[in-house]
Amino acid sequence: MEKIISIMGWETVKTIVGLVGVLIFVVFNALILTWAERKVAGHMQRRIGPKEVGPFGLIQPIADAIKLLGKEILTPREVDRPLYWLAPVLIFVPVLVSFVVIPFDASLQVRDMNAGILVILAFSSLSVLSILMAGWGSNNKYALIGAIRSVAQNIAYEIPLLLALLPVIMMANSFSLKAIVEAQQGLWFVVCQPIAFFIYFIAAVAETNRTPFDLPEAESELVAGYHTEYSGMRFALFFLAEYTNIFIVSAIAVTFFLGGYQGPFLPGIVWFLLKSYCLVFVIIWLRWTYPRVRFDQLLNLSWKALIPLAFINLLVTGGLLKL
Amino acid sequence: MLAGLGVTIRAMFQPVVTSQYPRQLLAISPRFRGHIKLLADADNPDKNGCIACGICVRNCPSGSIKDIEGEKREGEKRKTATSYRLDFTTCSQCGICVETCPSNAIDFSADYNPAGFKREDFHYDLVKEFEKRKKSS
Amino acid sequence: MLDLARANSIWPMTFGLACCAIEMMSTAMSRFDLDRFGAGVFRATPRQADLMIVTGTVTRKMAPVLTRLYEQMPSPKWVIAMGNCAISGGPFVFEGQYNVIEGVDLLVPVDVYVPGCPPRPEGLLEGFLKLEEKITGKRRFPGPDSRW
Amino acid sequence: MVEKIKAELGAALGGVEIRETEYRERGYHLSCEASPGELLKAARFFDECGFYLAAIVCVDYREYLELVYIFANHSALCKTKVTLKLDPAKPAAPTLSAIFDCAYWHEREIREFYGVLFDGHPNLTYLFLHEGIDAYPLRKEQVLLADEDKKALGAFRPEEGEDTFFVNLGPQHPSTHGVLRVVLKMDGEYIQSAEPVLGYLHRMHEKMAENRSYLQFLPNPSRMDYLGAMSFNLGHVTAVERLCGIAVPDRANCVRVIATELNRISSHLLWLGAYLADLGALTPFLFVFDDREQINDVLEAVTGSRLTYCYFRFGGLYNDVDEAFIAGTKAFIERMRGRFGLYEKLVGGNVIFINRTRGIGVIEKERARKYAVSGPVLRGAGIAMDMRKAEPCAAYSEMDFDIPVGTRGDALDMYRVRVREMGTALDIIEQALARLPDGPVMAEKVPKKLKPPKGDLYHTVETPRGELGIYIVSDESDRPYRMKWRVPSFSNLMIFPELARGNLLADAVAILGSLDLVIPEIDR
Repeated sequence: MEKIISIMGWETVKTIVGLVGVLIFVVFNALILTWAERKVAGHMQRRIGPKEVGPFGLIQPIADAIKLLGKEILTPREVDRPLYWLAPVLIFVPVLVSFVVIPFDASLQVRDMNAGILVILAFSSLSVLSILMAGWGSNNKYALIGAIRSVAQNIAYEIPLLLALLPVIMMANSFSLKAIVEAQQGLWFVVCQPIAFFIYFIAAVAETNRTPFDLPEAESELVAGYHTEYSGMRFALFFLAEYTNIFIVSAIAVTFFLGGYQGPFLPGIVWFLLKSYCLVFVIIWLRWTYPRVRFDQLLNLSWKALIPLAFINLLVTGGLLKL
Repeated sequence: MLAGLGVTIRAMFQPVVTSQYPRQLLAISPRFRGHIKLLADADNPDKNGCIACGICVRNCPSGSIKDIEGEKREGEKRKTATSYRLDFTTCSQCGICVETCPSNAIDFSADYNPAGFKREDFHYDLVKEFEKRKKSS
Repeated sequence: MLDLARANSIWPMTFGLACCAIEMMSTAMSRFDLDRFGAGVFRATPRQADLMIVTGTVTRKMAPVLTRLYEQMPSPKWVIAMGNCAISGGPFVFEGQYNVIEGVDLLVPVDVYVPGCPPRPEGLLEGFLKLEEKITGKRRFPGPDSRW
Repeated sequence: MVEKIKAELGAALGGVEIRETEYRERGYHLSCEASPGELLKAARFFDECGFYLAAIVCVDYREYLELVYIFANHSALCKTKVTLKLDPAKPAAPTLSAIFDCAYWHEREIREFYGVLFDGHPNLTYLFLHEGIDAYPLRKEQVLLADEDKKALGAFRPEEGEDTFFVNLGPQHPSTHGVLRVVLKMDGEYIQSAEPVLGYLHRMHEKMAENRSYLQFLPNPSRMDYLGAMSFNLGHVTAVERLCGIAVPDRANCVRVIATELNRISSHLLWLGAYLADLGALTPFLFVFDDREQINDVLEAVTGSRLTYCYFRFGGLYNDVDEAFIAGTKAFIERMRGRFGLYEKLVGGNVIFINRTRGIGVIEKERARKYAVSGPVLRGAGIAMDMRKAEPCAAYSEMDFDIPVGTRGDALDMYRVRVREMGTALDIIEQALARLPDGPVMAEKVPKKLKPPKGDLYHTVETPRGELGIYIVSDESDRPYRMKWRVPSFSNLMIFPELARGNLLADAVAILGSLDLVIPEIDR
């Protein structure tokens, strides 16, 4: 062990161990979230949700995963093979990278980069690429429309997302996520930046393609959107990425606005996960309450409402800080 | 907007309305129209009440009832069915046979959850089923 | 193990044809809650579904579509014929009929038959349990009470 | 009104004999036999008078084919039957599609089923049937399709242009609630044209009707429209009772009203849930099913079935209601009144929902008339027309209720009309419960074999989706000679291509949903 450390250097080993940990966490998180989503949805609809598979249906997501693994690997005849194969793999990269910089606790962070948030934002834009690849490669009209919608939507909502985070960065004077958390020692940024939080949250829901902004996979219009032609394990990867993304946007929200891992009595990681899953719950809650917006309304909301609002908020923050 | 969220969160803490089949069974209404069965004769509970007249065969909209045969036993005025075949897979559970039966020998069973691996599982011989029921009771 | 997982995670395709589709929906709804068995994830695309529930009459015009959808599903896949129309053409079979397929098993292999017109949701649930029985080889739940 | 139309129509046609008929027996007030030229004149006359074309029926009398046109009016009760005789060897008639838009669809149907050629019709291609069928199905004697007929019928082929492509909405598609296929010609996300392709669930009900006795046809109507099974059942039995002159006891009539209205609520509830599911909200779908289960419990306890009730019989009911039914219905009314507020909070007051539906799929009054739409769609367009008021059957004439109408004719109005209609249905049930008389539920002298006197009848009832017209021709046998079902969903679907044109794909789904289509009813 010491030999390995001495050869590769402490930092590298830490990163590798961290990555493995992240992988495990990603899978675990997706399992928990699918179960929680079905359970929450069930109770909101006054039914039980998964129950018969394991105690409280807890084994349900594992059964789903094993089943998806065991499905026939099916490649439709008319797809563009390289794109079709690459897309589900590629959607996973940004997800993993994002985890590297998120501070779960004061000491629990794979790598604290001083440009942490930039890494996340840069890589999360990549997921658009893989969705586009999936849509284009599937050679299916529904998938293509879904992909195009997704691109337009992600680009439109990336801007308010970024603009909502900027005031916080200005206030914390750092791009490092850890520094931002530390800056909220006394007061959470959500208190002085409620508008930014609000904008960020809406944009985040839109970024993760969740109802009421789930147009790329609008079931009643586009069957299943960009992953219409995907089955078995490849579909599972999309599924996994979707749920991980939900967690990531919640985690960033917690880091930026809700004081990250800080909190009394309990250890930091507990606080962090607690806050994150609360936000995840809100996202699930929204999904099971609201209908879907229309495409033009979606873009209008971003370009005509959220972006100007975010700009004004940014200006006001800048002005106040200067004073 | 927010009112909608209130509705769903309240629903979340209300008790569920699920009836957990097969662990809990709903009460099936006595008038439930399942497939049909033969009833016992009013005077003689040992034999079925069907007199093999064939009215139900003629009236059935989809020809689900077939091959009714009967025999006249000694000392009896009317025939008794020895074979009564129902193809439940074409039945529409309308109840015309029950209504038109002159000897009131047909009634709906409360068999509410049939499922099987073959089509032929649901081709019943009601006389045989009647005998089976008689034995088991 | 794999069979157990498969049997407990049967994702049906939303494939409503006629009257029975309403009862299929009822089965998925609060009162009967198909999701208890992990089967409540209705997928709109055949690529992600494990089970096709044929709920209603299959006409000759629909038959090619149905076979194509079945072929698009990745194996292992199952079919439940729900309702008398799907099993045998039901009440719509008569002499001189020109448009109804007399049983969906003439088109695709059917695993479980649920008769009725329409079957009660319990019938469909029982069909799911029968399917589980078929996949795993044993029955996990209390047996069906026959109420002749 | 009838006198006036008789005189004016007579003047417009010049010399054609216009007979006054007994409305109570026939379901229409005036009838006349026209030549092709006179038919066109008559159609133009009715168009100018603000009538709508309720139905076109073709009847094969072996020696000749007869086209029956029923014209009716939204504001006053005045129905006219115009008939046109055709040569069975080479049937041809002028098209009315230029005058009444709905004729375009009825004529396509008749072309397929009888082989009647309509001169000047723009698109006589397959609508219900397909290449695999060799003969005209509804002709009394087998008439095979000639090769050129098949070719002409199969001429519809979608062609993609440079900037456009086609999207098939259906036949297996989550938003079509069944097996409707709409071929959408798209320019990006915008729809250039929409072409419904029907018949994926064509179950030959009309053919079956001719092959069965009246009694044996009883289970079929509930299968046509499984959501409004009671209304279709009601339409069928009241039509046959009217034809045979059977009087139904009061109690049965009252129960019929209660059962039909309960079923109407359950149908509207399902529409509400399915519509919201189309728009992406799934939870209301489960909430409405919760309410529906309450109705099902009440109805199952008395009818024995959850969906295809088949409860009304000629002359009365299948069986009597009991105290438990009355108590259950009262409890349901109580519960349902409280649920409206919840739906208003969850759906009606939601900004996203309002934005998705306001101004979408607007139907003007004039267009509604040209397409002969009916039911909540027509009332949403602002025309207060309800067959329960206009031509009451059962005990509807004794009920006091108002007809909710919309103001803009958009999808939001359809929603509001349907929700308010649930409220009026509750009122009707309460009134019917209050005056539920004692007595038998079955008329005394109903013959085992019904053999109605010779003649025809056009009978209408209001189903949850609109005007159901049943045209029966009796030849004194125990089977109907011809039984045509003028179904509301078919008429409501006709308007869809025009509404969808130029809209977004997402709007098309919203519009299609707002029309509340039940596909087996369209396909029959």
